[in-house]
Amino acid sequence: MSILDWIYLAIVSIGAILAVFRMFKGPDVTDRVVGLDVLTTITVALFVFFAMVFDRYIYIDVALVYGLLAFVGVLVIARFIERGF
Amino acid sequence: MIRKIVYSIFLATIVLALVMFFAAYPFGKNKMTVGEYYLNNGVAQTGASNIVTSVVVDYRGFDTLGEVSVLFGAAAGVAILFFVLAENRRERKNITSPNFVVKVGSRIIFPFILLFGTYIFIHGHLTPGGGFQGGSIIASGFLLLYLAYPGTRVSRKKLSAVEGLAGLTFVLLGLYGLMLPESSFLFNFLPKGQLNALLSAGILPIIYIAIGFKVAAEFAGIVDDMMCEVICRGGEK
Amino acid sequence: MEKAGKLNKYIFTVVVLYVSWILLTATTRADELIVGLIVSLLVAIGSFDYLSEHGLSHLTPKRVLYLIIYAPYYLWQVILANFDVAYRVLAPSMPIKPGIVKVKTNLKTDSGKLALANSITMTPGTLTMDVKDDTLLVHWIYVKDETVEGATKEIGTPFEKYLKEIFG
Amino acid sequence: MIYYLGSFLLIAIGLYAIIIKKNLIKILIGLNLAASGVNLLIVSIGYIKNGTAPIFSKIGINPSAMVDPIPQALTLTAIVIDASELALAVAFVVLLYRHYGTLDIKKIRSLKW
Amino acid sequence: MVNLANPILLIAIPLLFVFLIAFSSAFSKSIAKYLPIFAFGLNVVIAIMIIPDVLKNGLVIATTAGFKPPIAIDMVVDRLSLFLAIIASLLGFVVSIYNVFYIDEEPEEKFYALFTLLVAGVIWMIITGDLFNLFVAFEVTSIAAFGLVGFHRDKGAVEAGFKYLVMGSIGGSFLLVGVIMLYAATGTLNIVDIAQKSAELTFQQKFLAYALIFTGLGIEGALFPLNAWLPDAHPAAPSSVSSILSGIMTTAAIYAIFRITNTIFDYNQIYFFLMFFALLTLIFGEVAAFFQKDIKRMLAYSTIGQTGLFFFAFTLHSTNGLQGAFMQIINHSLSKSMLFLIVGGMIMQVGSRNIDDFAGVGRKMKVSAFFLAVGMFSLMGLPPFFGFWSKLKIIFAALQQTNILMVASVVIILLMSVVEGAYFFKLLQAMFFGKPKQDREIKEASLGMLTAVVVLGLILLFVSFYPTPIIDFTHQAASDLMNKNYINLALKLGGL
Amino acid sequence: MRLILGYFLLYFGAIFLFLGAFGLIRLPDLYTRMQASTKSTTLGAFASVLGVGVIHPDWFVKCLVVALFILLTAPVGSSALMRAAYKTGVPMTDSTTIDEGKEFFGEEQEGEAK
Amino acid sequence: MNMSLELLLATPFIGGLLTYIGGKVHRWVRNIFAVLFSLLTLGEMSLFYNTTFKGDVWGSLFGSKLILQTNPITWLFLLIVTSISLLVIVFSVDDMKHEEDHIVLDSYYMQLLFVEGAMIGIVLAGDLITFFMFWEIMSWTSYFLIVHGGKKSMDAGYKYIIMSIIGAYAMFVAIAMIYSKAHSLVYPDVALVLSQSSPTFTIWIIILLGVGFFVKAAVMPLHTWLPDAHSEAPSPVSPLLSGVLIKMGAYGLFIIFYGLMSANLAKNIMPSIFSTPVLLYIVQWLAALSIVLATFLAIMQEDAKRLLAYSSISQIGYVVLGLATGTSLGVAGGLFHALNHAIFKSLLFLAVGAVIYRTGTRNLSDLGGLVKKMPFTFVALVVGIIALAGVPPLNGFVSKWMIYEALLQKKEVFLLIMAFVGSTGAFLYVYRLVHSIFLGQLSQKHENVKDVPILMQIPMWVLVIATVIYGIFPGLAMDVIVKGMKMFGFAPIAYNLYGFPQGSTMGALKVINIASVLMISFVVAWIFFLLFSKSRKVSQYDNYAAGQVVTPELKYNYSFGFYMSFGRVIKPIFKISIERIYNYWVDAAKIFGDYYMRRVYTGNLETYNSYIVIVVTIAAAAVLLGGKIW
Ligand code: NA
Ligand code: NA
Repeated sequence: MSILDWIYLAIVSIGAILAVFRMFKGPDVTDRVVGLDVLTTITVALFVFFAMVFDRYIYIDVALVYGLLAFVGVLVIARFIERGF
Repeated sequence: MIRKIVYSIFLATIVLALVMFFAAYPFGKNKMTVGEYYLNNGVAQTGASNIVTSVVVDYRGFDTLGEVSVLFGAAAGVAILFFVLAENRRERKNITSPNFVVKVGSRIIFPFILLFGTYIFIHGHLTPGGGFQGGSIIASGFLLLYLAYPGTRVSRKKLSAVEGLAGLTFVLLGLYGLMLPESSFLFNFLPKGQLNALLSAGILPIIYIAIGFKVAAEFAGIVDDMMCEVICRGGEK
Repeated sequence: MEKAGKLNKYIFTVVVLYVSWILLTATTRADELIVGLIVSLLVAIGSFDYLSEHGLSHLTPKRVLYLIIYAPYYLWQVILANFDVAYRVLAPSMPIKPGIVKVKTNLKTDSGKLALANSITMTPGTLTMDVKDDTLLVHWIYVKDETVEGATKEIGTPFEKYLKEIFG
Repeated sequence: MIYYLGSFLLIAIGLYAIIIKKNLIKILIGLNLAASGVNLLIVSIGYIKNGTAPIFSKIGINPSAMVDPIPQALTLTAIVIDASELALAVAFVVLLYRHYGTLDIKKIRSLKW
Repeated sequence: MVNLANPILLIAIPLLFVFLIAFSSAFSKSIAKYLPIFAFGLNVVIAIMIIPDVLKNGLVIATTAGFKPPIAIDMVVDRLSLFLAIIASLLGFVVSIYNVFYIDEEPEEKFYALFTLLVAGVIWMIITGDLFNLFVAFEVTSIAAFGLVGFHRDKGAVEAGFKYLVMGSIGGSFLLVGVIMLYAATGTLNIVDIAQKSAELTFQQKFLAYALIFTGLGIEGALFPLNAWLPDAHPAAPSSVSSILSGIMTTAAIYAIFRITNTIFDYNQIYFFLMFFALLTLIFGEVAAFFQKDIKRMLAYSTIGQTGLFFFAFTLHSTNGLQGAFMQIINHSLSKSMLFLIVGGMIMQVGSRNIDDFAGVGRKMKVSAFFLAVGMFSLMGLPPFFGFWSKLKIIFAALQQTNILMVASVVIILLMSVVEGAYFFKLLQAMFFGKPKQDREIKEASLGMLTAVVVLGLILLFVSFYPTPIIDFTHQAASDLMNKNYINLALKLGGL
Repeated sequence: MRLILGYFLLYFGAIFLFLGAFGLIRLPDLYTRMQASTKSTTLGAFASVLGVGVIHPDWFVKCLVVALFILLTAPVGSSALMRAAYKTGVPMTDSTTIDEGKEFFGEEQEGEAK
Repeated sequence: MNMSLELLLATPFIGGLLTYIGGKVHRWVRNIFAVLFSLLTLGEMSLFYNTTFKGDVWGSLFGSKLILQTNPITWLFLLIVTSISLLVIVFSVDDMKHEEDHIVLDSYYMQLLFVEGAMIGIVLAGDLITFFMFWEIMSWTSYFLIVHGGKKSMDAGYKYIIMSIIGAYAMFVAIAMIYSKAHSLVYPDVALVLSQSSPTFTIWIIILLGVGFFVKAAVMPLHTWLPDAHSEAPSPVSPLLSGVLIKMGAYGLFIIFYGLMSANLAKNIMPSIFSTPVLLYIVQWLAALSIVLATFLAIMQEDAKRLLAYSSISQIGYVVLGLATGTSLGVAGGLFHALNHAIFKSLLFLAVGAVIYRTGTRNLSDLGGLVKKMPFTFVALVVGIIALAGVPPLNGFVSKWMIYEALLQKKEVFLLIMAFVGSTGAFLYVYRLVHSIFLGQLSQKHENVKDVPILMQIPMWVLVIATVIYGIFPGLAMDVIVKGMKMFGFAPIAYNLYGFPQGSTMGALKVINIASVLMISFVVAWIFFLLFSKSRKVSQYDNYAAGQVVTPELKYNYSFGFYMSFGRVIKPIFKISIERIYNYWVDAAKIFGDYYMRRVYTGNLETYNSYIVIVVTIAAAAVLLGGKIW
């Protein structure tokens, strides 16, 4: 990993931490889910980034699977929030 | 409060003991005997470039058969718990119609999800994905459909047929190995092919496809049951 | 745009899926192509009813051309939107004046309305909450015009002219 | 070692939730945390420094640079098992809620002794 | 020619039928009913075909994927695991017949699939030669059991199922951690291979792994105090399921403890430690059973007590003790399964699980009641039933060492046997001589259900009056275990 | 050249990923936070992934698939979430000027009740 | 003589099954089968008369041979078992007719034959496994016989089976301890090993086996099951229990004392009192206490069968007392009394059973004046009570007399006095029996009572004759007893057909001796009468002294509180009822168990989960402490 990669990682990680902060702080369930959603997107990006860093093409598939499942997850949660569980 | 403290101490004790145990087996050290064997011989013996797949489907394929069975058992259990006689089912009145964006978006993305899930389990022997991942992706597609159209239900009979057939394929492929001179369950009797080719690794992709279908059917079943519980709750005892 | 027949929709789905498969595998190896075709044919059986109601009629050259034109425009709007966000988030005064407004649309097809809704979501200061018939409910971070007509003009119209061509 | 510690902590937190929490959902979360801890532990066992995934996607990858594939396979199995258990558990919770009208574990004890 | 005497078929065939049930249910509902009978009928045949091989070589190893044991998972059958597998298959077969007439609640096909899966999982736990595979088998068994316990979906069933699920999951996680610790220490998952490679480790180095594995298996194996789910779950399940749960499933978990203790953790301290668990299990099971008003709950607690008894015999760590344990396992499996089947039929007639409502039932359901008495007598260890021989053996084995601890243990065992007699006789007495409470018409159970009961009963009577082959067989099985023939033969035959 | 463009895209993405998250913290109510996060993180991830595709040309197609996927799914999720928040009554910030949602959803709920 | 012991053992079991199956055909097939098979068993048994020793290996278990054997002593017990069983079955044919449920009756006969078979097994056993096995079979088969008697019999049966199990398990421990030393349970091997083992070990063996036998023989304080069980059981079963089954306890005592321990061994390892090993001496005292206390309790009973039941405890006391003397004479007396008691107690129970059969009650105060209605039963009962009281020339006399003589020779005065008191007390209660049932006023209800059918009379006739024969010709029994005792190392006793000649070990059986015993008894009885008749209180039911007009209602109640004055004297005995002590502890244990079980299985999942964590924590702590928690 080059220094450039490290810096990239640092910036994105701070973003991730902020998202986690929102996840824990709330105050509404929806806030937490939004935090989670942001975290998910960041994670997808990171997966692809790590694929590059470790030179493993196949990690991209992992990113895609993850992104897809997270997407469906958010929809499900949104639906349940609407119903009031 | 005392309870919390006491159990915290207990758990700390457990963690400490675990630390002590693992301190004796240093982190990040070299691989173990059997694992090393797989890395050195896996490609030659199974034809799968993804050694994890060769472990999951071939060397430890019997574990995977169990795993499939566990999932099957869970799906059946959920089906039992959420079972509602057809005549007892009643629509819930206060279901709000889903968001238009979700509705149409889900509908459009559904075919792609199916395709993508299939892609994942067909490439299971080449990439980190596999039958489980592919299957769950397909099931998530069904989940989306439920979100978009709360009234629809997947045909349970079709799901049963698919999961049954997929399971049968797995076991029968395994049993075929017993009829060969090697007389070994799950013996990889097909040609191994060229490394990294789609058609390689003998029976591994076939099994993974079967698993993919099975997992998809089972998760879809679970989703269907849960949705039915949410939407057409009924049959209370 | 008329609703298409089953076969029409099926072929359309196969085509779309096959293209996606090729993109996914990102290879032209024969085995992948053959398997991809088979998979597309099979998957389409189960899903052709969902992808689009209009089938192959999406694939007229004009529509495809408009799509190709629309893509960079959309992307540009997205980028603009982000600078807008950056400005609002980072500016110490935090210039926001949020509100929820209605926006009308002339688009008839579901896919068209969806595209409009998504476009609005991804572009400066607006986020579509729901669509009903010809009305979009939009959260606007800086409400410039509270009337339906005004909002429609501000938010919807720039995209509609392209989308009208693409989705009808 | 930090991974080990992390997994132990996950296990401990999970167990703590299982024992201390009264809400069924939280108990399930506890179960899943503990299970994740176990999975993390398994993966950590197979970790080697600078190791890569054991996939020969290109010619000439050195097997000795790869991590032990067994723990990965085991985790895969364990995850599916955990997911299955979780699905069933959720189903049980839904039915419990239907029967008892509460998610408080202390109130769900018609069977005792 | 296909060699049908392959232990792997004992698992593969039931699994095949599990999926067949799922598949067939898409087309016809009624086929599913009969498929488990075929599955376990075949299993019994195959198990019997394996007997000659096992008697000849002492051990049969079945490979998977065409690789030798440490590389791939293997199934290992020696005398001990074979006879347990036979019992499991047999119970599966008999109870499947019973099910056809007993289960009348939807969704039936799911029930049959899970039931078949449950028994398959039990057999799996018994014959697997791989530690992680054992965990998988454990989970297969558990998940099937969870679903089946909740089958009735009523308040009690759901609560019991949930409690069982939570405790079972915790157990599974502990078991898995234990297995992983051994993997970390040895780099292999094959039981024999681990036994070999961990030989140089000290007791203390391995103890935590053992404790975790023990805890995990002990939860399923009904050892006190890990067994609190059991008295809820066994009664809540349909009686045919209780029959399998009590009859062989807890036993399978205990068997796994036997096997792992014997191969990997064969230290005297451990046996000493286990003895406390055994005695506590015995005491709490029997005493609690005494106070029960619910007939199935009483039987469930009795299962705990019986488990304590044969686990105690195991902890004696002698050929005689093991033989006693194995004999008691046979006794308990046959008797307790039969009892649950009978009680299931009676509950159908009486419409209640309260013991008081069973007054006079014995005079109406004569065949059922007769075999109920036979089963209870055998569990109590009254001659001439098989339980007498096994209890005799256990006590003899215990008093081989005449130290005060053993004498105290024997006193406890016998005291608990008295307690057992107290509650069994109370029930029998009410059933045969009590005045019927209600004027509800009580008929004998249906012929199909009786068939299952009678088959088990006749087997029990047969081994009672002709125990010699079993005594000899269990003796050989016990000395195999003591001499570590499992390891020795696996090394010789398995190419480890 | 390729590397420069790639890393430019990566950093461009990273900054917006960060911004989106930062907006989550800074903005006053859920709705405005969602405005920020949806747009920024989507673009951030999109650019990031494409950046990788540029650096690794043989991966480009695959990266494009991922990027497009993000671009297409993100608005759907946000839309669903925001409607859910609105329907469950998550409060809006005080500076909110207009709220036509009541009317929009009101008819619908009536319509469904019959 | 080629009769096989297995066949003898198998006959009643096979017969039982066939009887049960026969019942499906017709009730008479069943009845005939039952009688035939018990007769057959008796016949087979009789073939072993004069067999001094015969042993068969019938199997092997855990490396120990299973043996059936016979010798004159076992023959004596076989005689008791098979003959009384036959008579009981014959008696049952009519007595049990009232039972409507034919399945219940079918299984009743089957169980009778099974109990007989089990007892034969016990007697024939040549090793402890066989012994114990049949012991247990006897316990549960006889349990089923007891609970045939209706609602109350269930509690009685329950108490019986639980105490039997406790007793049996005490034996079980002893047997297992022996096995661990000897690795064989064949009597000679056991005897050999016991002769080499430490005193403590031997004492434990005796105590543990003794508990088992005491329970079955109902020696105080382990007798509490007997009064209920024997009185609540169906009429024909009571003689089997009282006459035969409790003798198995006596047989067991004989086997351990003289078969396994051998008399001299017992002396070597223990201090002796009155030249009796201390353990045997304690047994003697327990037996003597049983004699006296049970006699008192019998006197107080209002229920005819209960009275006989307490009497059995007292009479078995004589048997055990005799067996525990350790001298040839005493042991012979004990064995002989076992036979005699079987005969006359069966006779008494059958006679009372006959009365119950006709009147439907066994409450003494409801009965009276039946002498004219049931003359034969009256005769049978009188013969029985004379024999029981030990009056010559009936059989009870000779055996009791031998026991007195043995005690006299050992100069155990206290025990002798207690034995006498028991005998005297017996007069009181047997008189009560005959008086309350047959003498006095006839109840109006019983105006139409007839004597019992012939099938019920025959067994009584047979027993009456036996009582007389063994009374006049004690040599018939002594022939077997002495021959058998020789095999156990006892010095032979000179005897002849009519009694004991001059110069035999026990001195001649002279009329003077008999007379003096009789005299003493009568004197004591008279003293009692004088002492207590003065202080007798007037009860409202006492139509002798109330001075009121005797109304019809009153006159039938005259026998209530017959020995009430006496009752006041022995009241303290009731107060410290052993049964109440047992019940107290059982209740305490139940409450304790219940409380703690509830605390463990709370129904709360959190608690259950924390158990798991605690177990793991303990293990973890053990690891952290270096594995040193044990
Ligand atoms: Na894979
Ligand atoms: Na688990």
